[in-house]
Amino acid sequence: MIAYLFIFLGLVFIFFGTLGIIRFPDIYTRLQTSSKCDAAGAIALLVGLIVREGLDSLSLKILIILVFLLLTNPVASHAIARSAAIRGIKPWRKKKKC
Amino acid sequence: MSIHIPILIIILPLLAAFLVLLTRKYKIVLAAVSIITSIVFTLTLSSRVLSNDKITYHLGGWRGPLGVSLVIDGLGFFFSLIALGLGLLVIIYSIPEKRYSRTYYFLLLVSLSSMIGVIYTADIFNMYVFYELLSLAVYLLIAYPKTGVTLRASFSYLIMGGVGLSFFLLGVGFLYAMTGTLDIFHIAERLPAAFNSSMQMVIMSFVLIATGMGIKIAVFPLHGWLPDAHSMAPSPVSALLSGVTVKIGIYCLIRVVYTAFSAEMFFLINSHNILMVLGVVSLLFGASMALAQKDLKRLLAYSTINQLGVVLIGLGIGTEMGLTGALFHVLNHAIMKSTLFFCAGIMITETGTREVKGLSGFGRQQPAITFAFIVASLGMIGIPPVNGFASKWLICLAAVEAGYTILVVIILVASAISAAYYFRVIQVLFSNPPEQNHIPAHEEGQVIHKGNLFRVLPIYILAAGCLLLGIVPALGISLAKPAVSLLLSYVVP
Amino acid sequence: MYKKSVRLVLTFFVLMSFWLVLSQNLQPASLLIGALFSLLAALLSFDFFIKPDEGMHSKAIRTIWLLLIYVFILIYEMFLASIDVVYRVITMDINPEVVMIKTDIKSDLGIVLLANSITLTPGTITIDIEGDHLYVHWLYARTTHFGHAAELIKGRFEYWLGRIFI
Amino acid sequence: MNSTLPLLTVIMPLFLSLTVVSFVRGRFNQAQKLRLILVIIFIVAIAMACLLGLMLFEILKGNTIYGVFLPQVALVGLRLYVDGLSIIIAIVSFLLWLAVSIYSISCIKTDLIRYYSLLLIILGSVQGVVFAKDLINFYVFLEMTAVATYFLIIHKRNIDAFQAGYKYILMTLIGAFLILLSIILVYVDTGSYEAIMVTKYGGFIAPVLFLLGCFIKAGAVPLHIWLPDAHPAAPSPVSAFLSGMMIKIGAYGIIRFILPMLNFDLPATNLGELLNVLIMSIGVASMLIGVLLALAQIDVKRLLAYHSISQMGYILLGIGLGTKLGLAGGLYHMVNHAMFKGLLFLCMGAVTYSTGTRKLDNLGGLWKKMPITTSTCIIAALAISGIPPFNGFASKTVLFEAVVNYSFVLKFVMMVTAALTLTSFLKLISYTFFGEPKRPLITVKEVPLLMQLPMIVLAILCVLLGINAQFVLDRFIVFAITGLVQPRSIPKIEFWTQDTALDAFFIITLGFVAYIAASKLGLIGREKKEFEMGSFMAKLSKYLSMDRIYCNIAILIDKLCKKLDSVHPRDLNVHISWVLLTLITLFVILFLQ
Amino acid sequence: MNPVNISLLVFMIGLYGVMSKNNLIKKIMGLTIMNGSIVLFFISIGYRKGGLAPILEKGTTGGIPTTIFVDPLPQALMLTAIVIGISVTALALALIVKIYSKYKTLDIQQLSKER
Amino acid sequence: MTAVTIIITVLGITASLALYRVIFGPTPWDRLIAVNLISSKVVMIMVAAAVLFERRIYLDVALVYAIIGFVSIIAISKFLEGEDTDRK
Amino acid sequence: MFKEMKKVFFIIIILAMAILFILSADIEYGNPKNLDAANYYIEQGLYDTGAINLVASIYLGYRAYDTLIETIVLFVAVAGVVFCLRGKR
Amino acid sequence: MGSSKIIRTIAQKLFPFIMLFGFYLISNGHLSPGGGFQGGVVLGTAIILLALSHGIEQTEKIFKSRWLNMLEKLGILTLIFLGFLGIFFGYSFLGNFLPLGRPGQITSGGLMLPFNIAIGIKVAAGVSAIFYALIKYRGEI
Repeated sequence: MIAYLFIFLGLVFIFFGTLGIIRFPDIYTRLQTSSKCDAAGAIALLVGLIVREGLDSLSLKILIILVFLLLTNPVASHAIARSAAIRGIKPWRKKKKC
Repeated sequence: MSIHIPILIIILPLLAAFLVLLTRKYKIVLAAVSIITSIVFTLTLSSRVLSNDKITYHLGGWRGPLGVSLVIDGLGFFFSLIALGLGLLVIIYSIPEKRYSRTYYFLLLVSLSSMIGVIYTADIFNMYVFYELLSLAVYLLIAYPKTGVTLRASFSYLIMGGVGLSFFLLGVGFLYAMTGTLDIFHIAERLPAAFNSSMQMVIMSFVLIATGMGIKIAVFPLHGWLPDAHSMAPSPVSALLSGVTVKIGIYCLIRVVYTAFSAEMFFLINSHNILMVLGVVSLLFGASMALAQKDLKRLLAYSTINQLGVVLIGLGIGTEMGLTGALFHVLNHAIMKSTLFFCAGIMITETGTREVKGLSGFGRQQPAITFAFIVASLGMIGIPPVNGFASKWLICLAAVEAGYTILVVIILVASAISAAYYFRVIQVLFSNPPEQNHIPAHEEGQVIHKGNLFRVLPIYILAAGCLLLGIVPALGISLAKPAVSLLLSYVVP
Repeated sequence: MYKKSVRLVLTFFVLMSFWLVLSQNLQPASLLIGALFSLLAALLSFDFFIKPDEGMHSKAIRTIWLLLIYVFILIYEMFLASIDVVYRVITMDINPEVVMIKTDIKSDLGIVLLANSITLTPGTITIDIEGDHLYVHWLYARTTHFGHAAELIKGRFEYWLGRIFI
Repeated sequence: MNSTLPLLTVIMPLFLSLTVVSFVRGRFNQAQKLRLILVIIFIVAIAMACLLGLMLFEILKGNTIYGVFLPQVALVGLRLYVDGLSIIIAIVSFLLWLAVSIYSISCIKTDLIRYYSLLLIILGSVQGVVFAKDLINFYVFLEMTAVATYFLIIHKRNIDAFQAGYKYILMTLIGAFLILLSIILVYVDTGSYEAIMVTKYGGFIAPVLFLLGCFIKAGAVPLHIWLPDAHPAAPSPVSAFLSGMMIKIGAYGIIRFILPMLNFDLPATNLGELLNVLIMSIGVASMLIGVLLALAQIDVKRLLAYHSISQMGYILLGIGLGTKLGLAGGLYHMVNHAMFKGLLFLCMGAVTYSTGTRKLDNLGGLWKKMPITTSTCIIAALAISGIPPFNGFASKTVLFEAVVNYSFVLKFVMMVTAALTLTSFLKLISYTFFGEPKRPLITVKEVPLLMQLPMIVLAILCVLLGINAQFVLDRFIVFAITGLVQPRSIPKIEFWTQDTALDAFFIITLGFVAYIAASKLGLIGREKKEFEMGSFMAKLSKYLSMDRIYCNIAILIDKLCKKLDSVHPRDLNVHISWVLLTLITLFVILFLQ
Repeated sequence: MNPVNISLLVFMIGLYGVMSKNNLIKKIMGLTIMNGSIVLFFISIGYRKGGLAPILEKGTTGGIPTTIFVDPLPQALMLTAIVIGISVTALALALIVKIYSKYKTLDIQQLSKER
Repeated sequence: MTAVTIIITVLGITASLALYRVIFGPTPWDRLIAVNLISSKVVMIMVAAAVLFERRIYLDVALVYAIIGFVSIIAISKFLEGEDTDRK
Repeated sequence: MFKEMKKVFFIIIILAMAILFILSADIEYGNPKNLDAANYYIEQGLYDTGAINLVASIYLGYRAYDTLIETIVLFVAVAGVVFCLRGKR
Repeated sequence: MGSSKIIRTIAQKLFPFIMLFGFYLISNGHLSPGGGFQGGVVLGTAIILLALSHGIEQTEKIFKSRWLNMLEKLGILTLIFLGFLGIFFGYSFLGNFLPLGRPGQITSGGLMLPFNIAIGIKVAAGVSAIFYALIKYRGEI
């Protein structure tokens, strides 16, 4: 049950992360959602799957994948952001009221 | 050891290819020796093959539809002899050129052995793989000088060839879906049943395979890559391309059409007429395009399309005489066209130009080469003492016997046109050189090897072959006979 | 700091354990092949897998313990951040800014982990690193002040990472 | 009788030519080469004389000789067969060849090896053509002669030679392909390559195609355009051989392969009627048009070339009559024509050799400087016009006899043609050898001995053949056509009668009258050099020569190909779309079935 | 509408790319799409309803009904075909790089104008 | 079975939503972000399938996919930096 | 000019798609025939080659020859790339 | 040269694991959905990652391109040699002359393990050689 709860949470995160990608105005803000929600969603989902499976050889491998995702996701976001910044993409700014 | 000969014929040049990459000094020796070994191995099989025996070799010991097996029959033997023999001559011809590094010989050996692989394999997917290997090697060989035009020609060949082989692979997929096997002979057994149940798929696979191989053969509407590739490539490569590589496409077409789609199906879907129409169209097209060319090698390239039309007509007629003529013409065209390209290579290096007009005075400089050129081009036109006549004669006879007199008229008209363009070249060869004493240009650092034995020897051999086969055509016909009897046994059940 | 051999052996054992997790097979042949390949991979990569000057503050066990605590804090923060982002996705209430912050951590690995943590947590991603300065994109900038922003962004991470790495 | 003799006659020259090519090249200087070539010509002369003599001896006994070589290996093997007709033409060709090659020794200075090896090849292949037993051998040797002749024509390597050679080879190859098509049709219809099989063919396509091929070879009128270019462009000895022998091959082909279809005193068949009329009308057309065009020429060799066309007309007319007498006359005229036309070309070659020009305008008054050339040339000119003591008279008399039985108008046409021939030769001789010598011709000398010798020999032959006409006709010509039409009952011809003398007198008178009239009226175009544009004769010669039609066809084809080349896309995308279109088309075709 | 049809359609889309795009790299992309569609085609002709990937895992080795696995042969073939596709693509890209450095353009129309 | 269906369907839907960015993304980086997202979705689908179908072979596939996706993202972002970055 | 060409290409490709779609409409999916070889592989592959990955058993066992050639294809491609890009730019 | 510190450090730490995973795929090809080609590609990916993050010169210190080329040829020669060994031991070309082990073991495939290793090394070298060639032609990373 708790496994499915985790999985559900993960799916929700992932869904909103994707939604954010579509709704947000520029690259950096989109990266915000993609990095955070994706990572959080992946953690939740995979932990849910680990819990469902129980601790055995399969879940060890899932753990490896999880760690890999956690390590690479921010790096990939960083790489994208950096290349965009180097090419001179200016961040979107909210128009000040006054 | 003797049962392993079929695989050794394929593998030894391949092994030598990699060894060539490891040595620096002995590259030519290795290449030549490995090809000679393959030829010798092939010849040891000749007595068995020519008595209509079929030599089978199961790779890894997995027989039948499970694994890949090699089958050497008359047809394969015929084509493999052409490929190996010409390959040896191409290697000899390229010896004096110092530009050709290890990579060149590597690619040459790989392409030759993959040709043999295509020819000997009985597995249609394996055929595809080998064909892809052959194509890659050939793309690279065309691009070997790395000048702009060669790269462009190679690229357009790559695109067209890629499309063609994709078609072929899709056709193989349909065949597999219908029969559940990849062995050509098993496909032939099972296809009639499949034909009754799902005719559409059979036709689809036939059309796909025929179109794919048509691109490789360069019949008329599918020829887009040929003029550039054949004319821009270095001369020995052009000879290889025009002499052998195109013939491998013909081999595949024959194998698939006659062996896999055997007998009734072949007649039912009326593919004879398709082959014939394609042949006629490319015959006339090649001839008239060649007449308009100013560039020597481009002229020869279009002439290839012309001659392939003759071969396709012979195949389309499909009687015994027609098939004999077609196969014999394959042999003859291989010999003659390589002679012409070899000669053209020497002419271009000597005179420093590719234009036909610029060749004036060559006949006086090198009469022997000119003689070989004349002999080969007479064969191309179909003038008797040279070999092209005999095969055209057979094809014409077969056409009339089958009731297609108009085909003969077309072939003769095309021959007349080809006479027009070949004699245009010949008269330029004999004309006096222009007044100014021009120094032969060194094209991209090419070194002129006037009368180098290695350059001239293959030309002499090939020209002698032209004359020999023309005077004694029975030699070639007896070589083609087992193949024809094999094909006929499929055509006429 | 560490000798070559130590680093090699350490790398080898890490890789060997990874191999065991992957192959889940205790037959001698598999172990042998795994050991061979691990050795090969270790030989090729030990030089930068563990840098010579890459040291820890304290004992290994304590480090692992701290690391675990850090990970749990990270995950907690991440969930908070994600919920925050989900909220902002729905409302579109954003005010992005780029700010520069300075960190006190010297070790490369520490800085990198800090940057990654920043990327994974509240509304911030690291755009670039120069020396010990981090350029951070902030989804909902509450301030653009140098020190204040640093406090808000680095949060607890720098403390924990500072305890783990030099 | 089975024998290797014909085989040797065919193979030996070919083999010797190979020897010449492979051993002499680049190893000797000019003089050594010449010596070697002399030796080889000597060998060939002796050997061929022996071989031909032996065969002639055998055949005169009433036998025929056949020889088979490589029966299994080649396509059908080399199968040779010698009868009276073949041996006569072979001997004539050998004699002419000998004269020509001796003449060439002094005449030809460049590319000796190529020249002589090609001459040897031509000798061998001409023998092969006349000895061929079946169609395929005939075709093979025909093509060999065509190609070898092409290389002789372009021997001078100037632009005229190349253009003429190009025209020649294309026309000849088209003719050969027509013959090839006919042979294929015949083979498929009857299943055999035997010579007689053309006549056994059911329909009329194959014989007509064969006939057309032979016409092209023979230079008959609508298909003659290669001839007036090729003969002047070739070196003089070559054009002597061309005109004397090569164009006879066409006539030989007709005699050998088509003859049994013609109506030889048999009940007429439709096809035979048709072919008769075809050959005869072509013969008459060639006769008249050839001679008319010859009148208008100012280039000596071109003039002779048009006369060749005209004389071929006589021969074709004789064959086409479909009577034994006509055939005998045609054959006889073939032999004679070889003699006097060869002689004429050799003479003109000598003139050209000495003076370096071929234009009538630049010549004149040579008779003092070159007496032998002048005298032989006059003999030949008289012979070709059919003036009594010479051989042309004899054969023309036979032809007149044959024609009279058919229609008197034809005989009159023939006589007019002969008169016009005389006219044009009067023009040629008077302007070349008589009159005022032009200034650059002061230093002209007589040609070397080796060039005089063949001319003298041929002139003597002309005279001998004319004087002994009765003997030659009865002993050889009638004998030659024995195998073909059983001419035991050939009508007796009286050569020296009042009628023939009257004919000759008529010809001479008409010729002189025409010459005088024409030169007064300016119709033969020497004084005004070329005819002016738009004048009557210029138009006539333009339309009659028919060069235009062929040129237009060639230009049309060339333009079409160029257009195709420019239309043909170089874009890769289009080619790929063609691939797809092919795929679609194939699908549609196969599924609509 | 099943994977077989779809793969054929994708094949044609790839062919359209090869045919109509002027950029050389896009042409190569078209070839890659064709290759991918062929892979899809082969895999789908080898598929049988409810079949599993043909890897026998622990406990499934003995006496299993053959119908639970899909046909492994097309998959093995496709491994080969994929590698070949990669090879062709790599070669084509190298050629393109070289062509670009010679002509400074990737447009096939401009390339065909250059001599 | 239902769990499988739900998880895979939701992940698939999100992946195809991200496809919107791939197609209409104004800049290459937007597309890159979306591709990154899709690749991580695919990894998750594979893991879920592995657990729920009890076939461990998918895990290896997922790991390979994750590795290649990561490296390709790095490579493409590096490519998008352009050539002149090094001279900075 | 080229815009029109593109339209033509589009029409051609739509035509080809339509034809292929019509022709392949009745191809059965998920129910292949002639599975004797496939079933042999599934039943006997493990005993013949000892690989529990049946694809590998075909790839490296039954059809190892294909694999060998495929590797050579890759090698040729690599050699080609290295060859093409070698030397000065 | 190179990339930002984050990418570099992470690449350093991930590199041995990716490499080992590649070796795992290679050597367990007949037991899992791996194989020589897939493992080789992963190995090549590892090298590419290193080259992307550290620049080509740093990478060439570890993986020299001459060695890679040699390894590539060596891989294919090994394959052909193994094929010939099949002939030598009395089977056909490419015949499996090693004994088959118990199913599920790493040695169960007989000749498959050496095949896989040869292919894997060849592919890894090939992929990285392509990458090297393309990168070097373009210039520096």
